[in-house]
Amino acid sequence: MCTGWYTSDMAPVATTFFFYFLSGLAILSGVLVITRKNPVHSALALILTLLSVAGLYLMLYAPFVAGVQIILYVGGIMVLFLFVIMLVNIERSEREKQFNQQWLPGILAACGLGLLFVLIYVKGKALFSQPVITMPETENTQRVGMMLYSNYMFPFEIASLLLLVAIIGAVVMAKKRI
Amino acid sequence: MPQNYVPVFIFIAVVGTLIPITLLLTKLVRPSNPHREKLLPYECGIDPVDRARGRYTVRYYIVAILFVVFDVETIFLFPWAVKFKAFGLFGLLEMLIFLGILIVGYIWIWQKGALEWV
Amino acid sequence: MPGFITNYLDKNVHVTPGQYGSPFWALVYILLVFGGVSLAVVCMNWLERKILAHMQVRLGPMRVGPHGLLQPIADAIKLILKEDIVPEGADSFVFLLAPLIILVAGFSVYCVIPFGPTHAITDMNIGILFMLGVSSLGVLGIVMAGWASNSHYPLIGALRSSAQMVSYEVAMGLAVISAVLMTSLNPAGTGTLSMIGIVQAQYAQHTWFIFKFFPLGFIAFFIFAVAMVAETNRAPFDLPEAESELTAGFHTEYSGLRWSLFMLGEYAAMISVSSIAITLWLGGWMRPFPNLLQGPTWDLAFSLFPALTFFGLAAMTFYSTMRMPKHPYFRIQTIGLGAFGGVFVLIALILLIPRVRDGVQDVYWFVAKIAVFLYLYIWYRGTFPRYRFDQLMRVGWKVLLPLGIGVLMATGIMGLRTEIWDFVHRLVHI
Amino acid sequence: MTDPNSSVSHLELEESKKTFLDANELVINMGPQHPATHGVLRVILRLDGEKVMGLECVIGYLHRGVEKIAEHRTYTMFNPYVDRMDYVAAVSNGLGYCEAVEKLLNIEAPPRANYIRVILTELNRLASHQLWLGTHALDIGAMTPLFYTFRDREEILKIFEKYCGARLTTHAFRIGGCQYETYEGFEKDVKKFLTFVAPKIDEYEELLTTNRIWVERTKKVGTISAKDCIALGVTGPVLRASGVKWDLRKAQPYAAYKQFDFEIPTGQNGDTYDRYLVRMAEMRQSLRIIQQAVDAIPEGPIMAKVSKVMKPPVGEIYHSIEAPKGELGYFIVSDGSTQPYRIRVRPPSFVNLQALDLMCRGQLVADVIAVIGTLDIVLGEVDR
Repeated sequence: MCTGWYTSDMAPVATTFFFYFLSGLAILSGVLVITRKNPVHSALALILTLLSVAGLYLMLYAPFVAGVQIILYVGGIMVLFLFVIMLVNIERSEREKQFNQQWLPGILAACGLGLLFVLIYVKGKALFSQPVITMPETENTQRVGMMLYSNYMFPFEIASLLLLVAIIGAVVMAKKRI
Repeated sequence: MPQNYVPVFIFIAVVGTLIPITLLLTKLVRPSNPHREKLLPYECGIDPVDRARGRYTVRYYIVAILFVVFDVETIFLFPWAVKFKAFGLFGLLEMLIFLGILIVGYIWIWQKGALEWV
Repeated sequence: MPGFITNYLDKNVHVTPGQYGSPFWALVYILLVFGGVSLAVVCMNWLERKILAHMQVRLGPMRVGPHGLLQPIADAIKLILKEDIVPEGADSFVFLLAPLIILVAGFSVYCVIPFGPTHAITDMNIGILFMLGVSSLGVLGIVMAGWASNSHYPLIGALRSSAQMVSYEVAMGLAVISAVLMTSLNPAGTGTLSMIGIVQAQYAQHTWFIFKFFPLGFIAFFIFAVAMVAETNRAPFDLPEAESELTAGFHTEYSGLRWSLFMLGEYAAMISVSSIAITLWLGGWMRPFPNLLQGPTWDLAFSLFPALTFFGLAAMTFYSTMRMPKHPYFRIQTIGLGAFGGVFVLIALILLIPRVRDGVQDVYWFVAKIAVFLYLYIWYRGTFPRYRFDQLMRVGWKVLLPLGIGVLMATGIMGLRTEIWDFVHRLVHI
Repeated sequence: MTDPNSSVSHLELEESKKTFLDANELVINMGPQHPATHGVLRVILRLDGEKVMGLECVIGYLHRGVEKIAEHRTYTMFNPYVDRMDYVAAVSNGLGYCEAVEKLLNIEAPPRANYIRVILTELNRLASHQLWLGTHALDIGAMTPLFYTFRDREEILKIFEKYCGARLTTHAFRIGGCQYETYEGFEKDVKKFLTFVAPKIDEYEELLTTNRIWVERTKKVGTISAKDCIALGVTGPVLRASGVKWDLRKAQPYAAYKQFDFEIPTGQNGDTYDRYLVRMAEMRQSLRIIQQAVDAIPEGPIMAKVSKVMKPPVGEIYHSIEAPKGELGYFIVSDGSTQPYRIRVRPPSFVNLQALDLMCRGQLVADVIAVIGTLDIVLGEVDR
């Protein structure tokens, strides 16, 4: 009798599989984002990246963040991206050469980033020695709320100012046309 | 518990395989004889003069950006909503300030006419 | 596997397959829901044509099968046999992907819809967020479809449609939050975003949220009800596919089975948003008055409803069978209709078995509420003219959005009225 | 500068101030194969987003050369052809043509024929308006009125069929009167129809007149002033909705219209909603006229004395009647032979269509559809 490839306690067996599956998907689609010539294809690949990252958030017992990722990034910002892509002339950008001739800075930046990753991997055990605190997933949103509205009250209010600036900026930018 | 979310992946896998398989299977029975006239994009019987993917009006962009802003606002409200009784008056006040700032912006764009379509 | 099934039944687990952690049961539920929704879409298709026709003093489909009952099948065959055209200059990859995205987005919402306390594919504690997020993925599919077609009409339709959907999503979200606010009005002061939790909160508070803080709950529901019609691109907000302006909107260039995927997605979305409205405001799977009319007598009376419904359907079918023309040409159709009635009677009889009767209660009430919503959808289509785009945006941004914010604030204040009262009291006494 | 009625394109004026965010002007074809252009009208729209910057009508997809055909037919032979112009108001076309030729021949139809003509023409006006209402409502998205109006229009067509055997292109009138005497029970049928249709008109109004969406979709849409109407030669309900009390049935009475008591409904704003109200009121006025005509239909001959071979004197004549869509005029030049030298038709739809650009500029795409619907054009008549 099988009850599935994971049990109902807190340590799902499939975690490893899902982790590698989602990470692989995220990396693969991330590569697609920068290699596609057509910006719409890039945007679609970016959607896939964002979705797999949302899946990874779920694995980290952070469903609220995952939900926010889907609603905001996939459902909101990507729609905005697609609209913006439609505002530019795609035919031209498709014909243009995609990569600039700046191989040297590119390689340097990649090396620097790689070094950083290696450092984090080597030193990381010391830096994040604490095991991850597992929070009951059923309380996730509520915990986020508690934090947001008590400890981080001021940043939260500042966020509303940021949003206000965003509204005003968008409207001012396009004001001439309205 | 993450296992709650596994069915979602199964669901997507099921729907995402069933439909393409159906589409591929029906390829066996459906005809396919395309020719130039048939493949022309629909433009009420007239040959299209230009490609359709030009620049489009900026108003859609404004709608999208306003949507993103208000969506962020909505997301911020969710953690408050599930715990607002515990936060009590202080939380309510916080929320009213948060909303108040945004309402100012909302009134401003209304006045500015950004919500008008024409 | 049978051993597993009996095991499941014996254990009588009171959790959803997702919580139970069994991929097998999850798969069974998924297939059930997928098949059920597809079937519902087919039925809805027939019903919409018939009901609309009768509203418009005509008969609707009458030729294929008795009263056109086999019309959906005939349509399916026709669509399968149609050529699948990808227009010249279209981005074929995006073009082929778009309906798939819409469909997957439309169907994934069903993962969290609770047809009963245990009859959901899964229950997540961000149920509502998940539903809002996934249903907003449909916008992407529409934009992609319109852009990929390389044709003016689909592009305009897609831009309209996506602008419309994102505009109404804001109002929808605000209405949802005011329902979520109501869930946290318990002694613990903790609300929930889980779909099952929301229904249970309504049970615990002895009221459907539509009646909570009257009229606040009702206004929130109204906002959602308007937004959901706009969200599903149905009349009177059907201008993305307004056939008199844009011929067919974003799916103008689609044909055959691929086109039918859009229709499937649209109808699936209609059912899913209706179920969300039901879950949030209309008590989900609960039968009417679960707190008022308690006791075994009432339980029995209400549990007879499913069987009665099917007896009613059977009676209607038999009545129509009697009214069929007596000409030999119609003999097969008459027999078919009679057989249909027979099937209904059979189902009704099965529904009388006590075990089954109690088992289908939740699903029955949920589906019955959905049916009401779907009827409303058809009714709107028969009655209303179409909004113009600027009017639609005005309703979304200038009416529903302020109304949503107002309701949200008012609900918050109402929820904390004792605290506010205390505070004022203290202020006065200082 | 932003006056929607200005003849200069907005784009021409704003060209210099274009910023990088400005969209390209979108040029799309609406029609000839489009569900809402009432046949095969092709409208080339210049759009900025949803806003119409200007439009151009392309006609001729249904051109059959009716006027040229006339030059090779005798006066009698040409008579059925006019039915094919405005095929939803064929009776009016026939009446206009017959009266024009009668005027040329200097004969007059007997009073009974005139009464029959009035009854049939008004019934036809009703049918035409019903068809307009159904299709117009469908364009704006209300499906149901279409089926209601078609249900009721059927009764009119039944009367036509009983009278002359044809339903649509009736060819009911002959030069000099009517071909057929009314059938047995004609008056009863018409009276029955009158009592049947009056509540139905209320039914249409119930669905639309106070419907919020309908009012929003039609009020202040496609507004045209009386001055512009007159400048463009727009006639019919469109002109009357702009506030001009001009109806050829009153202004230069023909047939038996002098005998009847009816009103000319007018609007004030000249928008789509007013045109809708005017047409609805006209339906009721038509009922009034038919009632009076049926009640007072005189006995007598139905044909004047007309020779078999018609040879009108050399000369020219212009005669116009009030068709459901506006002034329908026939200009006939006779060279004294049995065939007309030249016939020129002034179709109301063709002239009214010229106002489309003026009415749509600065409005939205959806309004173009509403305005095409409210102009009540029939392409058979526009292209001839």
